[in-house]
Amino acid sequence: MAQEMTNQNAAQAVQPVLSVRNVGMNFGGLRALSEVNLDVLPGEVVALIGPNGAGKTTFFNCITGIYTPSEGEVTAYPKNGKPKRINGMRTNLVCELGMARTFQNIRLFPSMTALENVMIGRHCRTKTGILGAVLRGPGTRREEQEVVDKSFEMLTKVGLEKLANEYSRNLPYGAQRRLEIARALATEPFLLLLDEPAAGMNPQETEELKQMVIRIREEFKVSVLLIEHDMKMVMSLSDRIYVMEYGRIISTGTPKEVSEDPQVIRAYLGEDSDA
Amino acid sequence: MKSKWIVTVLGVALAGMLAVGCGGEKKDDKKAEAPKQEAAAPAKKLVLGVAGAQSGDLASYGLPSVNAAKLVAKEWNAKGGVNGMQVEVLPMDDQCKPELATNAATKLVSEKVSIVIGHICSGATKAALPIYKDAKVVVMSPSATSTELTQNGEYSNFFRTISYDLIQGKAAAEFATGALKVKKVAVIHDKGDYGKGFAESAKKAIEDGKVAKVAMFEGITPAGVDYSAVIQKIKASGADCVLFGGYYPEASKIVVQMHKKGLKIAFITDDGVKDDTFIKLAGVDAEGVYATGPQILADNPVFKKAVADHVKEFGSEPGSFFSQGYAAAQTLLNAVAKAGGTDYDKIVAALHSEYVETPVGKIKFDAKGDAEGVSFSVYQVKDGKYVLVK
Amino acid sequence: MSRANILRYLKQALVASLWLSFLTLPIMVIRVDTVEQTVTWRWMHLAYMAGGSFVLALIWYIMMERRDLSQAKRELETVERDSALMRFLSDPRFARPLMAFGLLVAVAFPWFFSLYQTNILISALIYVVLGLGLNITVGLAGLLDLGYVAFYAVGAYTYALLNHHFHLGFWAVLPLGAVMGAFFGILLGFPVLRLRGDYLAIVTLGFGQIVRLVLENWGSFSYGPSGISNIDRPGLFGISYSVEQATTYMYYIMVVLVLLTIFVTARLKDSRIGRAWLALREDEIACQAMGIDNTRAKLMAFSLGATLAALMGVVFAAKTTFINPASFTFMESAMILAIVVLGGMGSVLGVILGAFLLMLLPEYLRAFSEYRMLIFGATMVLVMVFRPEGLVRAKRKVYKINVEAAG
Amino acid sequence: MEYFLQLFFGGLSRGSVYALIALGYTMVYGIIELINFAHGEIYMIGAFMGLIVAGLLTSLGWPALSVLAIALVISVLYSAAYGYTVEKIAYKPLRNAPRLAPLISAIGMSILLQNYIMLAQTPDFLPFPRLIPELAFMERFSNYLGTSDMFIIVTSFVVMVALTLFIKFTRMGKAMRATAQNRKMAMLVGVNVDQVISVTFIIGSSLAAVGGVLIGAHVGQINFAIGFLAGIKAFTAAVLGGIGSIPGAMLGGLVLGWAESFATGYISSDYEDVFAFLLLVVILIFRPAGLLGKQRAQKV
Repeated sequence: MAQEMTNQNAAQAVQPVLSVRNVGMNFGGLRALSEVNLDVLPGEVVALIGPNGAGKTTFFNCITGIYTPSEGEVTAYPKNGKPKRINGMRTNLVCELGMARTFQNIRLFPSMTALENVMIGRHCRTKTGILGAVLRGPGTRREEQEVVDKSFEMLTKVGLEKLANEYSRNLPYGAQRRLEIARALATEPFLLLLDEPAAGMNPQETEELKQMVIRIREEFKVSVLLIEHDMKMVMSLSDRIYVMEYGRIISTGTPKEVSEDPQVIRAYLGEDSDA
Repeated sequence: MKSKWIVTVLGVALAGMLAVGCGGEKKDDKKAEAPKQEAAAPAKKLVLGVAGAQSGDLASYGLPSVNAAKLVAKEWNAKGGVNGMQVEVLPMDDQCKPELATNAATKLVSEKVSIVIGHICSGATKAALPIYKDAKVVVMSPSATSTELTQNGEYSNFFRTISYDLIQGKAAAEFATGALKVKKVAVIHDKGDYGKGFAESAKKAIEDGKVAKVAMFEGITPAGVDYSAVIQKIKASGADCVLFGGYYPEASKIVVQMHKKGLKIAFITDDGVKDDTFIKLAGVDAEGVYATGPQILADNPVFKKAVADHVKEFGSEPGSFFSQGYAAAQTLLNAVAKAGGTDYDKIVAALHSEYVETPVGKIKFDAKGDAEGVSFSVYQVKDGKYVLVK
Repeated sequence: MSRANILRYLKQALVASLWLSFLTLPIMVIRVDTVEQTVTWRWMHLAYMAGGSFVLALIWYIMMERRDLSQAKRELETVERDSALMRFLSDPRFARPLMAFGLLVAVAFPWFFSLYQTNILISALIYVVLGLGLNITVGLAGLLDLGYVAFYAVGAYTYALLNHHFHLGFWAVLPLGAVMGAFFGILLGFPVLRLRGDYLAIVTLGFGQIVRLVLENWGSFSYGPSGISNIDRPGLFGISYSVEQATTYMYYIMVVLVLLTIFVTARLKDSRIGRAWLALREDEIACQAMGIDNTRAKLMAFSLGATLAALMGVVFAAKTTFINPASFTFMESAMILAIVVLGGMGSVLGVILGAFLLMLLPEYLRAFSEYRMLIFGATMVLVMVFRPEGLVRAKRKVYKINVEAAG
Repeated sequence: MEYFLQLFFGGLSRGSVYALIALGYTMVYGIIELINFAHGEIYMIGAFMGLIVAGLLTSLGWPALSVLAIALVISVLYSAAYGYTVEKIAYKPLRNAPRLAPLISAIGMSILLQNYIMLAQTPDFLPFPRLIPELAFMERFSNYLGTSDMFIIVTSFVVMVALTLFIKFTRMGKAMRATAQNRKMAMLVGVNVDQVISVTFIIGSSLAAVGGVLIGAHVGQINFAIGFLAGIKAFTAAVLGGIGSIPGAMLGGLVLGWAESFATGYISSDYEDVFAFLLLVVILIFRPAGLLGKQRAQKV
C-alpha cells in the first residue's frame, strides 16, 4: 500500500516525458482505441502489454504521427523544450522532437549497409543540403565524419560493429532487430518506442536484449516505452506496465501489481498461461 | 563470369534474331546482290543516299522512295552507269525523327555522299538540312512539303519534286469555293506538320477569297478510334464542305464515320490521302471524295513504266511518294551525268537548267528549288479509283 | 554438361520451337488482302521460324538453368561477392589508370573518328546525362517517373523560343534552362508526390502527355507541330563555326557536362541527401519515422532530375538546331527509363553503360535496318530476364571507421 | 439538347471501346501489379488474327456473321496463347526481381511484338472487313449510335458482368482475389499462384482479342502500331475507374469517353487528350484509388 502511494506521488511530482490523455481512434465504424491514458516518466521503462489485436501497435502509430488520433491529447515533453501537443504531427517531426521507434515487422533499408541504416537516424540532427553535398566543403566533411563516428558508436552499443559494412538484408534476424534500435538511438531520442523487440528471439538473445536495453537507458538517459509479449522480459525489465485489451487500458501498475490484478489474469495471463 | 554472359546474351539476341529474320531478308538479299556484283568490277561508284523513315510507324512513306531509287539506279547501271560510275543506293533510316535525321545526315556526309534523296518528313528535313548545306550535299525531297523549306530561300542545296503546302492548300480552297461553290467550310487537320500546314494555307486562302466562310478550324487526335464528336460538331456548325489536312488512315475513318452519322457533304483533302490505300480503307465510303495531288498525266509513259518496273521487281504496286522519289532519283542522276562529276556547283546548275521526263511530268527546278511544272490537280474517287477532275 | 542434360535441353527446345511455330504460323505464313480477296501463303517463313526458335530456345533453356543455379548459390552465401570485372573496376589501382585512359579516349575521339561518329556520340552522351538525371528520381529515390521527357522538352523549348525571339545564345540559356527545369519539377512535383508507386507513374505519364499536347496545339506559343528551326549552335565570342567545328565543340561541351553530372551524382549518392533518397526508396514509412521529411526529399529528387533533363533539352535543341513536339513522346521517356533499369538502378557506372548500349545499339544495328527494333526489344527482355538488377549492380560505399573517435 | 445527346452517345461508344480493352488490363494489373505494356500489342495481334481468319474465310465465300463468329473464336484462342507465352517468357522469370524489371521487360516485349507484326505482315494500314452487319432497326438511331457501336457497348457490358461473376463465384476467381491481395499468403494456403497468373493472362489476352476483332471491324482498319495508343488509353481508363476493379474499368472507360467527347463538342478537339489526361491527374490527386477502387489502408 505504501509502495503504491509513493509511486503515485512520484507520477504527480515529476514531469513526464510523454503524457497521453483520453486518446481514442476510430477506423470507420471500428473503435480501435478508447480513453487511453498513459504516462512515461523520465528514465522509466514502461511496458504496454495485451493480447494480439488489443490495439498496441495502433497506439504506437497514434503517438508517432502515422495515424491521427480521433480524440484526446498526446503531449510530449522534450528535454530542454516546451511541452508540445503532438496528435497528428507529421511522423518525421515527432522523430525530430525526440521520439524514435522501431517496428514490429522489421523495417530496415535492405540495400543499405548496417552503418548507413544508422546514419539515416542522424539525418534529422544534421543539415547538409544539395549544394553542400556536391561541393563537400570543410563544414560538410566535418559533419559527415561526425555522422559516421556517431553511427558507428551506436552500432558498437548494440554489438554490431563488426557488421558495419554489411548490407542490412544479409544480417541475421536478431542483428536486424538490434540494428533497428541503433538506428532509433542515432536520432538522439528522449523516448525510445520499441515494438516487440524480442519477437522471434530465443531466450538467450532475449536476455542479451534485456541487458542491452538496461545499458542504453543508463547511458543515454532515455525513457523506454515497449510493446512486448515475452512476459519474463517484461516483468524483469519494466518499472511500470500498462495492460491493454480491446483498445482500453484495463490495468496499470508495477509488474507485481499487474500480475496480481484479477482482470489481467482473466484477460491475458489466463489465456496465455502456458507461455 | 557475369560480364561474360552479358556479352553472350547480347550475342544470342543478335544471332537468334538473324535466324528468325532471315525469312524476309532473303528475298531482298538476292536483289541487292545483283547490282553489287556488277559494281565490283568498275572501281568508281556513285553513291545515292536515300534518307527517310524506313522503320517505325511512318515506314510506309519512306520505303517507296528507296525502291524508286533502286529502280532508277538499276536502269542507269544497265546502261553502264552515270559517267561510267555504277550507282549504289544507300538507304538511311531516320524514322522521321529530327535527332535521328541529323545522325543519318552526318553519316551520309561522313561517307562522302554528294547526292541525297530525302528526307521524307518536313521536320526531319529541317533538322538535317544545315548539315548537308555545310558539307555541300545536294538534297532532294520527294515528300517534304513544308512551305518554308524552299520559300525561305535559305537552302540553295535543297530541291523537291513535290509542290508545297501553300500551293496545295490554295488549290484545295479554290476548288471548294470555285468549282463546288460551297459557302461554309469546316477545316480540320490531324495536328501533324503536314496536315496542319495544308489546313492553315487552305484556311487563309478561303478567308482571303471572301466568297466562303471558315465555319470551324480544329485538329483531331491522330490514331483515334472514334471521331463522332468532331463530326457532330461539324454538323452543328452548318458547314457544307469538309476540308481535311492529314493522311489517309484518319481521313478514311472520318469519311466512314461521317457517312454513318448521315453527314454527306463534300470532303476535300490533300495528297497524303490521295493514295489507293485510302480507297481500300474507306471502301464504298471513299466514293466522291476529292483530293488534291501532284499533277500526273495519266498517260505519262514514264509513270507507267516506273509502276510496271516496280511490279516486276518487287511484286507489288508502289506506295506513297513513289513517283516523286523516282523523279528525284532521275533528276539527281541526270544532273550528275550532265555535270560530268560530283561537283556541287555543277550539279546545282544542271538541276536548275536541265529538263527531265519524270513520272511527275517534264521538270526542272526554279531558283528556290521547287520543281517547275509540278502543280496540283484535283482528283475524285470514282468507282474505286482516283480520276482527274476536269 | 552430361549427355542426359543435352538430351533434355534438346527436347525442351524442340517443344518450345514447335509451340512458337504454331503460335506464329498464321501471322508469319498468311497474308490476306480483304479488298481483292486474295490470300498469299509463305510457307518458307515457317521453316525459318522453326529453325530460329529452336536455336533460340536451346540457348534460352541452358542460360535459364545457369541463371537459376547461380541465383540459388547466391542465396546460400550471406556475404555478397562481386564479379571479377566489378572487383577489377573498383580496385583503385586499376580504376584510376582506366579512368584516365577513358578520359584520354574521350578527349581524342573527334580527332580520330568521323563527324558521324562524333555526332552519335553526342547523342549518347546526352542520354548518359538524362539517364543519370532519371537515376536520381527513379534509381535513388524510387519515384517512378514516366513523364520525364516533359522536362527535356521544357529545356529544349526554353532555348528554342528564347533563341528564336530574342537571339539569346546557348551559354546564356543553359543556366536559364536549368532553372526552368527545376521550377517545372517543383510545380508538377507538389501535387503528385503524395501518390505512391504506380499511381505516381501514371500521373507523371499523364503530365508528360499534357506537356507534349500543349506544345503541339498551342501554335501561337510553340509553333505547333512544324516546330522551330534554325536554332543557333553554341558559339564562343561570336565566332561562327562550320558544322564540323560546331559538332566538335558541342562534343567537348557534352564531355564536360557528363563529367560534371557524374561528379554531382556520385557525390550526392553518398551524402546525407543521397542516403535519405535511398531510405525513401526502400521504405517510405520507416524513412519518415526516422525523421526524414519525405515530401522535401521527394521534391529535391524530382526537381534535380528535372533540372538535368532541362539542361539536356537545351543541349539537344542546340545540337539538332530543330525541335518539334514529336521528339518528346512517351517512347522517349520509356527509353530513358530503360537506360536506368537496364544499366542498374542507382549505379552511376551502370547507367552510363545502359545509355551507351541503348543509344549506340540501334545506331550500329543500321546494318540490320528493319530488324534492329526487333533485336532492340528482344535485348531489353533478355537483359531483364537474365540480369534483373541491371548490368551493374549498385553498390554502397564502404566506410573506414575512425576507431579512436568511435572509442 | 439534340447536340448534347449526340455527344453523349458518341462518348458512350468511344468509352466502351476503351472499357473493352481496359477490362483485360485491369484484371492483369489487379493480380500481378504490373503495368503490362504488352497488353496493347496482344490487342493488336488479336485484331490481326481476326483479319487473317476473316480474309481466309471471306475468300472462300462465307457469310459475314459466321466469319465474325469464327474469327472471334480463333483470334481469342491464339491471343490467349500469345498472352500465355509472353507471360512465360518475359514476366515469369522476373517474379522475384526488382519491381521495375518486369516493367522494362514489358516495354521490350511491346517493341518486339510490334516489330514482329510489322515485319511478318506489313507496315501499312490494312482494311478490316466490315463484319458487323447493319441491323435494320438501328437505322432510326443512326444519328446517335451505329450497329457496331451497339455491339461493342453490349459486349463490354456482358464481359464486365461475366468477369465479375467469374471472380466472385468460381474457385479460380477466388484464388485470383486471394493472389491479388497477398501473393505469399495465397501461396501458403495452397493456391497455385503460377497457375492463377497464367489463367489471368489467358483471360486478359482473350478479352484483348475480343476487343481487337470488334474494334477492328468497327473502325475498319488496323496496323501494327494501333496497340500502343489503345494500351495507354485503356490503362488510363483502368486507373481512372480504380485499378483492379472490374466495374471500375467499365466506368473509367465511359468517363474517359465522355470527357473526350464533351471536350471536343463544347471546347475544342485540339485539347481532347489534354482534357482526358487532366481528368486522370485530378481524379488521382483527389481520389488516389480511382473512382471505384477501394483505398487500402497502409500497413505498418
